[in-house]
Amino acid sequence: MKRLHIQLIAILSGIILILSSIGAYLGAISYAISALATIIIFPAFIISIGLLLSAGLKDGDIPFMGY
Amino acid sequence: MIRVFDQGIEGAGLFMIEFGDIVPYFSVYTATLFTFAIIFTLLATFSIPEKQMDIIFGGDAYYAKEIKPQDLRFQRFVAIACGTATLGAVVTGDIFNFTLFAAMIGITNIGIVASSRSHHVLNAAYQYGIVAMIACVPLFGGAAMILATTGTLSIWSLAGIGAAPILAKILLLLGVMGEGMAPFYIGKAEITRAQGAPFILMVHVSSLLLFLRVVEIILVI
Amino acid sequence: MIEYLLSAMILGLLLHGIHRKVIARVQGRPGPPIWQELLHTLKFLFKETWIPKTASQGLYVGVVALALAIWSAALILLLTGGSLLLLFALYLIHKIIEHGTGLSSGSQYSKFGAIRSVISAASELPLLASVALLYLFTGSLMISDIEAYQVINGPLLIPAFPAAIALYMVILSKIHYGPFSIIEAKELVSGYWTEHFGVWRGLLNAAFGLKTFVLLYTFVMVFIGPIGLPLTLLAILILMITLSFVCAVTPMLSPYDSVSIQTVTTGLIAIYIIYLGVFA
Amino acid sequence: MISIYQSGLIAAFICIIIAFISLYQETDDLHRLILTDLTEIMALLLIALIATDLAEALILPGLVVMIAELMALAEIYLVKEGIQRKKNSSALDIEVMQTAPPILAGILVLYGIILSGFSGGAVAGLGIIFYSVCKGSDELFAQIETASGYAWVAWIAAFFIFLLLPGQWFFAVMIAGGAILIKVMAKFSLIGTMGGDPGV
Repeated sequence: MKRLHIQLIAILSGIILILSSIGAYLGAISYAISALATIIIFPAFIISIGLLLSAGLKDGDIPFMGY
Repeated sequence: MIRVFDQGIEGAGLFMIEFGDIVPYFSVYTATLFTFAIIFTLLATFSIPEKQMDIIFGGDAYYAKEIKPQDLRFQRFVAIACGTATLGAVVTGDIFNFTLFAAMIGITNIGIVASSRSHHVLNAAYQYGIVAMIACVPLFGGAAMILATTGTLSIWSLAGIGAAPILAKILLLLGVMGEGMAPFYIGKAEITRAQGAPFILMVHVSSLLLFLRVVEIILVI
Repeated sequence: MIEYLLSAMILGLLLHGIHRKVIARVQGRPGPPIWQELLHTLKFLFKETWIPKTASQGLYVGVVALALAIWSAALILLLTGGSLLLLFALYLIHKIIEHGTGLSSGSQYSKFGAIRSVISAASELPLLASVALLYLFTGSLMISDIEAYQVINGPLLIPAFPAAIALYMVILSKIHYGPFSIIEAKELVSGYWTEHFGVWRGLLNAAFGLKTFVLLYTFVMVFIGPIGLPLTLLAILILMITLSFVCAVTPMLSPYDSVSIQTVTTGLIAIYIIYLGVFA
Repeated sequence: MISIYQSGLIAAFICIIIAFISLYQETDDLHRLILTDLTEIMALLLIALIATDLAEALILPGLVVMIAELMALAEIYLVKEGIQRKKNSSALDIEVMQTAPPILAGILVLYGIILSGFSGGAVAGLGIIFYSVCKGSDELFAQIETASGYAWVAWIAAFFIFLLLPGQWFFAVMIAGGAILIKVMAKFSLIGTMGGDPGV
């Protein structure tokens, strides 16, 4: 995945999360829908943030096999 | 929030489909189980299996076993069938349908375990299959006893009455435990040596979701 | 929502840090600073990350997302006073995630961790026993009902003491460095999450921080009742420290002993439930 | 006061206990497989105790599921034990089997078509069994399967006609009758194809 896509996902999901949270407080969105949206989008948000911070994104490798 | 069946067991009712007195219903609880069944079925459908690491004995060298996708076609098919049976089991509103789905999960679990060619694994699959078959007796027996004493099999009609005999509930639970024994047989069969993680995971998913659903049914009826 | 999740996650990671600190002090070591686990998680996020070529890619990433999703769902469930049975379901799905984490990479170590997680299915049974006992007392499994019951009748900790022990065992079996953590034992390198490195490891760490917080919070909510946020947090802290003491002074059990102790506990509670159901 | 249902239940449980004890004592894998079939019948017994029309509706799917499990297990047993089927020469290698089949099979199929429906299918199927037992059947299997599939579709289509266009009921009955004839015939004739083919 390109860093640009990850950035887009992070920003988009972050905005949705904050909006749903605010919406639930103001009563614009029902609590259940806000909760559902949060549960679904939260992993995408956190994973994309994590990948944004990571030092390098490359192809796979043969993993460490022990001693 | 309106609670399904006026019982504080599984949260709000979301929606239901009425077929006469057989009512498949989604509560928060069953909808969650349904969602997870779908997620894991999709994972089994679209994930490639992992490549097993093998160490050449007596040396430092190791290599990754290559597995061609067509080798795992049967296992993938059975895993998807298992996921579909699980979907049925977690939403159905009829106890007999539930037992049938449970038995189907048993069959597909046998298939997933048995699709490995190793003799050891086949042995475990065979023993598990016998347990799953025996478990049909309490499973169907429990459902039949509920029908005979109450005259209906619809969870919707039975909910909250407390008419179902306790023996039938125990039999139902025993049956599901027998059908969902597969994970233990996987452990027993040292499935670490078999490949196809997303499919083997399906065994675990189906038996746990089946167990969760039967706990709900037993508490509700 | 998001603010609850993030703060619970950070609190959970801090609890992990306190856990390590207490264990170290009991064992006469200085131990790491209490924000060590937080730094640890952040460190992993800045590492180079990829998906191993041998892994089942969808599953490898999927389990991380699912781990985050189920524990955020569990936290929201607690906040809205949802069903305890659903919490039990989410806890069982956590087991599937452990299993999937181990199986998804091709490594033998992580697969052994996954197989051990299957065998230690006995660690779920005490939770079921505890849920059943609570149902006998309150007649409802909704956490909001249980809280309402406790406001009227006082904490459930005293009448439903065996259930509290069962839940305590459950939390103990999922905590790091505990007597029952056979699935991440050091003879398996790190057990089921050996192959999840970099960002994946960091996020799993974060999800498990959330898990620790949720489980402790459940204990306080279900057995002590609504006592306000500061007191709840204090109760969680005390609970965590008692758990750390247990972890510090008990060795890790062998898989066989671990499973048999959990099974025996469940059996005893089941006998108590039958006794209550029949005679009381 | 013990009702008839309860006494039946007690009898069924005694049978189940006996079946389980036998299963517990048996160690040979193949014998255990056969004994599991015995315990399965006990499950049917429990269902049959309901003694209403519903019992029949429940026994059929239960039976199907159990037979599916039994067949899966039998297949695993064969693979597990490495049992290969040997191709045995036909025991009934006599001259009349070379010449008579077309005539007899033709008569049976014709009579089956005249009977039509389920019993007609059975008679016609018997004819095809006879034919394929005698003449051998290498590629017949796939063809019969195909015919059976189309018949199934036609049968379902007939039901839709019943539901959607009740006025055309006679047409639908004809389609359904013909389809069930072909379907039962195909099912029966599969037994015939199993005789000589080592792969089936």
